[in-house]
Amino acid sequence: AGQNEAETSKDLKIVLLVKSLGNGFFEAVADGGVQAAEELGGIESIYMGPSASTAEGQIEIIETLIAQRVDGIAISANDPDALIPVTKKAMKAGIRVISFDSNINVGGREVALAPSESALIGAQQVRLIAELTDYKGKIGIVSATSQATNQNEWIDYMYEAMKDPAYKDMEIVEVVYGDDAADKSYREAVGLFKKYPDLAGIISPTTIGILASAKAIEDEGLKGKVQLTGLGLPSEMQHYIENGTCGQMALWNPVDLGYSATYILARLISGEVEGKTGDKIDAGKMGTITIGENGNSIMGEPFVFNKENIADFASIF
Amino acid sequence: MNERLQHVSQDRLINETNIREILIEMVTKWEFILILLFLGVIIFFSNASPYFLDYFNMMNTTFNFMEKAIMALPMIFAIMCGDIDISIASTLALSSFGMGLASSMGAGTPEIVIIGLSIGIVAGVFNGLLVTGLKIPAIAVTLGSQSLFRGISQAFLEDKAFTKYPESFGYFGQGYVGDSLIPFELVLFLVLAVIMGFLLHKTAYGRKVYAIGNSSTAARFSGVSVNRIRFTNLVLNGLFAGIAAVLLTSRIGSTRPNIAVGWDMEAITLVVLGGVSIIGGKGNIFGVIIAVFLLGYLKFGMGLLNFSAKSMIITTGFLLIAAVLIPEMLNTVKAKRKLRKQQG
Amino acid sequence: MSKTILQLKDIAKYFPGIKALDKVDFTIRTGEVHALIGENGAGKSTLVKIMTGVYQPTKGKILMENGEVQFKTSHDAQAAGVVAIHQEASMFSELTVTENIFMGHHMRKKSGILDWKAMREHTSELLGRMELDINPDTLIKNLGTAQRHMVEIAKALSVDAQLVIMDEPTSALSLKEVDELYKIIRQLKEQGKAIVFISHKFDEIFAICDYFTVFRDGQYIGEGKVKESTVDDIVKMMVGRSLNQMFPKKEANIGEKILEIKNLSLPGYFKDVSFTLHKGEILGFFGLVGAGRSEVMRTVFGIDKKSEGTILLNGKEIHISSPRVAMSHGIAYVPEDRQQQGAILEMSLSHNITLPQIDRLSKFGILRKDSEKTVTEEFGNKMEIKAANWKVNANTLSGGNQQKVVLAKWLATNPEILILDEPTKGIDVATKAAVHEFVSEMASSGLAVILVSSEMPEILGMADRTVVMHEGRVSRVFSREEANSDNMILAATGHEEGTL
Amino acid sequence: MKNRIEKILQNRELNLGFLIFILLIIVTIRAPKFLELSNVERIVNDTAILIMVASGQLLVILTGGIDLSVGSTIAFSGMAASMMNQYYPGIPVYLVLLSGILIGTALGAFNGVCVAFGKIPPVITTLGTMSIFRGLTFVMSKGQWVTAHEMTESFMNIPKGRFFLIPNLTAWAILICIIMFYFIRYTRHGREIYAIGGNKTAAHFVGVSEKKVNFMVFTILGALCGLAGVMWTARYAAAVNETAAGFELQTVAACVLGGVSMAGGAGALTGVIMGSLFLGIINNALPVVNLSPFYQMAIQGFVVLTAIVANVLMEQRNEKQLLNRRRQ
Ligand SMILES: Nc1ncnc2c1ncn2[C@@H]1O[C@H](COP(=O)(O)OP(=O)(O)OP(=O)(O)O)[C@@H](O)[C@H]1O
Ligand SMILES: Nc1ncnc2c1ncn2[C@@H]1O[C@H](COP(=O)(O)OP(=O)(O)OP(=O)(O)O)[C@@H](O)[C@H]1O
Ligand SMILES: [Mg+2]
Ligand SMILES: [Mg+2]
Repeated sequence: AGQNEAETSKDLKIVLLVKSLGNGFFEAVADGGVQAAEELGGIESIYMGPSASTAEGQIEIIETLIAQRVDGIAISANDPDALIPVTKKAMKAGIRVISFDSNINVGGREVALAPSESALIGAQQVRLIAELTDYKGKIGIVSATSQATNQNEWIDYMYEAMKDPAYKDMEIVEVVYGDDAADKSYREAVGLFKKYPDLAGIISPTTIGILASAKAIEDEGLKGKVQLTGLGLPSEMQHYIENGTCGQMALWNPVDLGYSATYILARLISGEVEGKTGDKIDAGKMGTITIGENGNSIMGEPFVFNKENIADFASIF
Repeated sequence: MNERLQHVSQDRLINETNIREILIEMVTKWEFILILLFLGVIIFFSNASPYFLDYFNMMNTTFNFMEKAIMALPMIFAIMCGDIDISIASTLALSSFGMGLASSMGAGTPEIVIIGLSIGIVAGVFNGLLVTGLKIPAIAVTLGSQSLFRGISQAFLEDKAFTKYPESFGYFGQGYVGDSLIPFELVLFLVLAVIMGFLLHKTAYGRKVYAIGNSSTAARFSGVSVNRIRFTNLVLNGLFAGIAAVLLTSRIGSTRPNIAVGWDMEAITLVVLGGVSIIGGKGNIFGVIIAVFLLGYLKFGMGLLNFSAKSMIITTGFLLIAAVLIPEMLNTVKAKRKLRKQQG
Repeated sequence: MSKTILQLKDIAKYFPGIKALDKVDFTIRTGEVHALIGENGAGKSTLVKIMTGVYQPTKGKILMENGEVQFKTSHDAQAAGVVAIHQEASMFSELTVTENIFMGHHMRKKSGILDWKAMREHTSELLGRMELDINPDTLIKNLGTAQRHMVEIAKALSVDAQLVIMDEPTSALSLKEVDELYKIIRQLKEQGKAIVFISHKFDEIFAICDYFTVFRDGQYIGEGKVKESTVDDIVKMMVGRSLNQMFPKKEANIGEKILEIKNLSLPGYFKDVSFTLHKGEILGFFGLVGAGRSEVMRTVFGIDKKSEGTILLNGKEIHISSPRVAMSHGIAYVPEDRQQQGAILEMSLSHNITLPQIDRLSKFGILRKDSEKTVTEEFGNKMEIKAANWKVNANTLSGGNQQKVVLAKWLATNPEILILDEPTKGIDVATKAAVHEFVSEMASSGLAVILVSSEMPEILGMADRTVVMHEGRVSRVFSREEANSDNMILAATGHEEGTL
Repeated sequence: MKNRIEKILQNRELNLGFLIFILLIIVTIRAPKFLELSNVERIVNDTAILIMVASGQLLVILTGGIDLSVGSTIAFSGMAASMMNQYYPGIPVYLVLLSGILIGTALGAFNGVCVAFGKIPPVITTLGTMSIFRGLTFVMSKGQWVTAHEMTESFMNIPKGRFFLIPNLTAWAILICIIMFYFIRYTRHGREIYAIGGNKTAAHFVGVSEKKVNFMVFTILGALCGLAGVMWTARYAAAVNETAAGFELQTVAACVLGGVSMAGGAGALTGVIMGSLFLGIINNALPVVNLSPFYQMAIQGFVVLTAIVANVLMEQRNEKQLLNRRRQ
């Protein structure tokens, strides 16, 4: 990037800082950022992330971004609190900071762009598995790390949603953590089968978790016996959706996410909006995004993928 | 030289008062290579990015690597004695947990700090006892305590976090000295570096560390209490991990069990890059200090040019190897030249 | 009949900073035991390493029957029929005797896989021939020092060599094994093989060698037939001057009792060891290697922890829990193994010499260069250490000079009780005499000395009283008058029960 | 008599076996299903990869070195093989497997060259290549993953399926162990590893080349990592950039538990196998015993430490007995 310093310098620098590099989801987010930048023009969209998904790694990057005096940073945070001091510093240095996907707590950003309302996601996950297990049976959850903010938030809402009488015959028996490692997630999934021989379904709201769980179900010959849903990338899950191991799963469009984040930042920087509650932001093809209570804003309902539509999306993200 | 030493008949010795010899001697010094690399980094990046050679930035970026640098200091001593501590990052996590707990129960800044440091010491004592008391290799012990320490904080903290710290506590990791632009962390590191450097190079303790590193048996036979020193080294590692815990916790104003994951290896990298011999017995503090700033500013520079994090770790890797390879090769050349000279 | 088997022409070996060998000519003939003699640092071991391909000569050539040869590795040398027993301990302590003997030239089946059965048989056959009662499957670490060295010898014999080089093979052997070694050497001689024998002990040279070559400062000095020469001739060639007497024993004025040991025991090493030591006395400790003398001394010095027994210093019981404590009571211990225990090879001479009292030489734990310098020079010079300067590492010194460094570092602590464990092991005559003179001087000035030695003449020459140990027990204590080689050997081999 | 005690002293494996036994009892009390044949089979299968790599790590540690880059080597060769399979599904799978192994070998050889000829201490070399190989994995994959639908069935079947009742993965591990055992015990090169680790000077005297041995052990370990890489990605049907992160410490732990001396020169394959199994049991037990997942890490650390300590204590006791028997 630095090579063409000269002619890009007049462009606005907008950075998409993601949890970690080497993850299809965020690669797609980056594409969205570029799209938006091209539409808006005069924007250099920069994609960055630490090599491992740690808050410390992101802090290091933000420090250098402050030094570079970039114009805006959109962060998918590895930790909702740890980044606050440094993002405050950034904002003091005149950089506009928002968070997206995995958010920073109030005070650490101006706008928090949730891909969708956590309540919605939780409820939807439960609904999806319920449809697969026709509303009865034991459900296990294979999550990412025990510290993963948004997973934890969604899981809380899943418990909430379970209170609905429609799910009276279902129960979430346990939450296990695969630490976003294929082998550990796989072992944990198998552990669930062993502990609950009558397990009806697994919800895995994390991309590597749902992959490993699918593989485990397949290897243990439980396809059809143990249902699977969660949040996964079509391009990565196509195989298991098509062969029925995973009946259906949900995800918002990461491209749109990066796209909207870039738009919001651009608008903040240009001063068209201040980011107050109630502000309406024109986010190009995404329509208008409304900023709600203390900067939270929602993009829309997570999209559901199944046998029918998976192929079309697999090619996109 | 004195009269007795003449015993080695002169024609048998090759004297080294030749200026070129001295030059080569210097060039083959590890620290020299590091300094060259360091200057290289500075020069390259100040040309590559307008933001690099900026006083505020130069100072400010040190926030990113001071905690690791501080943990590297006592690691020098452990590695010198042929030990190693791969549990320091977990110690950091444990002591950060302790501080969070204390502050959540309403402790004030002084108490929090004291608790942080004490937990560090306790962890160090734990390792030290197992290593010296039961004669288990340090790598084996700390391999276990690595999971144990972090595990404990996770067991209690679960998926929650401590985020309430007193306002004043923020100073350690975010504050500047007076109204200058010099981070407190940087000053603290330099002070500690001077202290540890003095300890290593100017005190009996340091001399004994060198002795143990070269031959712990012979050291023991010379009346050096080997175990006491190795024990102290590990406790120092714990203590400094505690110091780092104070700084980092204060800097990010919160505590989670996964704080500072993988920092043990980063600290060890600094020590090794600094020219401390893993086999023990060789190394000095200056090398490590240079290594700290070399790596720190390299990362900063690459960050300014928006290099991907992956290309950074690749560079670090090569740097590590190069920093050993270059002096090694130069030394071979030197030895060859010497012999050729002898043959006249 | 005896023909030249190996010839060195104008050999030179340079190490950075020093010419270990220069313009060396050396000829070895079959059916002959050729003594290689020289002071410490003369270059003997270096020559050995060149003849066995461990080092490559900087200059010069090696000739054998059919022309010039070049030994890139010791494999090449072995293939050409040259093997050596090196001065440095070269055993793999975690491996079995069998494996140690065959490492580097394992026997293999036709299929190419190792033939352990054959090697094992060969080993026990070999050990049998050397009348050694050792199980081929024992790990070296469980062997006694002497046994280890015999295994080293067996290792050399396991290859069918034309030339066997022995670099100070007897330094850790006791008389029984030495006799065994002589027998082996004679056998080899009869088989028409050539032997190069390096030793600082003249009795050995005159007992077993036919011919000798003398080196000094890395250069060839001269050679001759052993029968036609006297010790003095050889010494002159070695040192360049003739020596005053070997054991300059001063008349001891024994003072009051300073140290008393009562029923000291260390399971596995020694049991019920009791003895007393007086000011100004030189107390000899004799025994076969492996008798446990070192362990007794190590326990007194606080390195090994005693299981039972009491130690009294000036009548008061003291508890020596560590070398530091021992040193604080004025005890100094010069260990037997200079490579592992004595010197710190990678450290400079001056740092080596000051290490034991580094605390005393520093103020508030801070080093004081000046006081280090004075101590180093005073005692370094006293011991006449040969080195380029005080900053060179100990490992660039020859075996003997390393030993001098170790002596210097302990004398520097001005002890009241000085324990010397094989202090002259591998030390040349000149140095040896110097050490002896030194020791008796110290003694006469009131220092209490314990002298552990496996060298009968040394004990007889130096000791006022001698404790003889056998299999970890004190078998008898001799006064200077009653001591003679015969009854000491008997006691050492346990044939005579001691009267304490 | 004395010899028998020495035998006990020599095989630390006995102690470890005892510890494994205790561990199994404790786990089974909490989760009776744990000892079902099917489950035992899966545990062994799940540990197979660790066993393969740890047995290679053994060789390196025997020389007194250590290889911290195994995790990254596995990731790189796994990713390379998977991408090969993704872009050229036509290539027969055994060729893919082979090239995976070759790639691993190459990376291992690179370590070997640095250590043997560059005279760079193993820790430094592999600390460096740990980052380099991991970084290159990312560069090669452009951050993308290779997942099930991009892999051919036959590729994913490499570790799957059975070879005479034995699961393939396990069969591979057994094969490796046999070869390793033979290599270590019955070949010159195998023994020379012990020589270098035991006493370098002595090894030099008997003409054992330190360079050669160092290069050899790292290359072998590299090859094993290559194999492990293919197995890993095929088994989980996912080649990601973080594959096997931190695995190096697992392999070292397996060796430490197996009583291998970190100083080099002493250690046995059987010990390493048992050490690996010990870890494998913990890894598979923790998910099934009913404990808060938040306790897992602490328990893992605690159990490993206890095992190491117990191991040492038992040895020291044997040591003492041996001494007491002598000279009494
Ligand atoms: N590896 C080395 N590097 C530098 N100098 C060396 C090395 N090895 C030997 N020397 C020097 O070469 C000279 C000869 O050493 P060598 O060991 O051959 O003496 P030596 O005759 O065997 O003495 P001793 O009787 O004590 O064994 C000594 O001055 C020693 O310092
Ligand atoms: N019977 C034995 N079995 C096993 N090891 C033994 C035996 N005897 C002695 N040792 C080992 O040998 C050493 C004792 O021999 P060492 O040579 O130190 O005794 P020493 O009488 O002091 O001999 P030196 O004459 O060298 O002083 C100890 O380290 C011990 O481990
Ligand atoms: Mg010699
Ligand atoms: Mg002894």
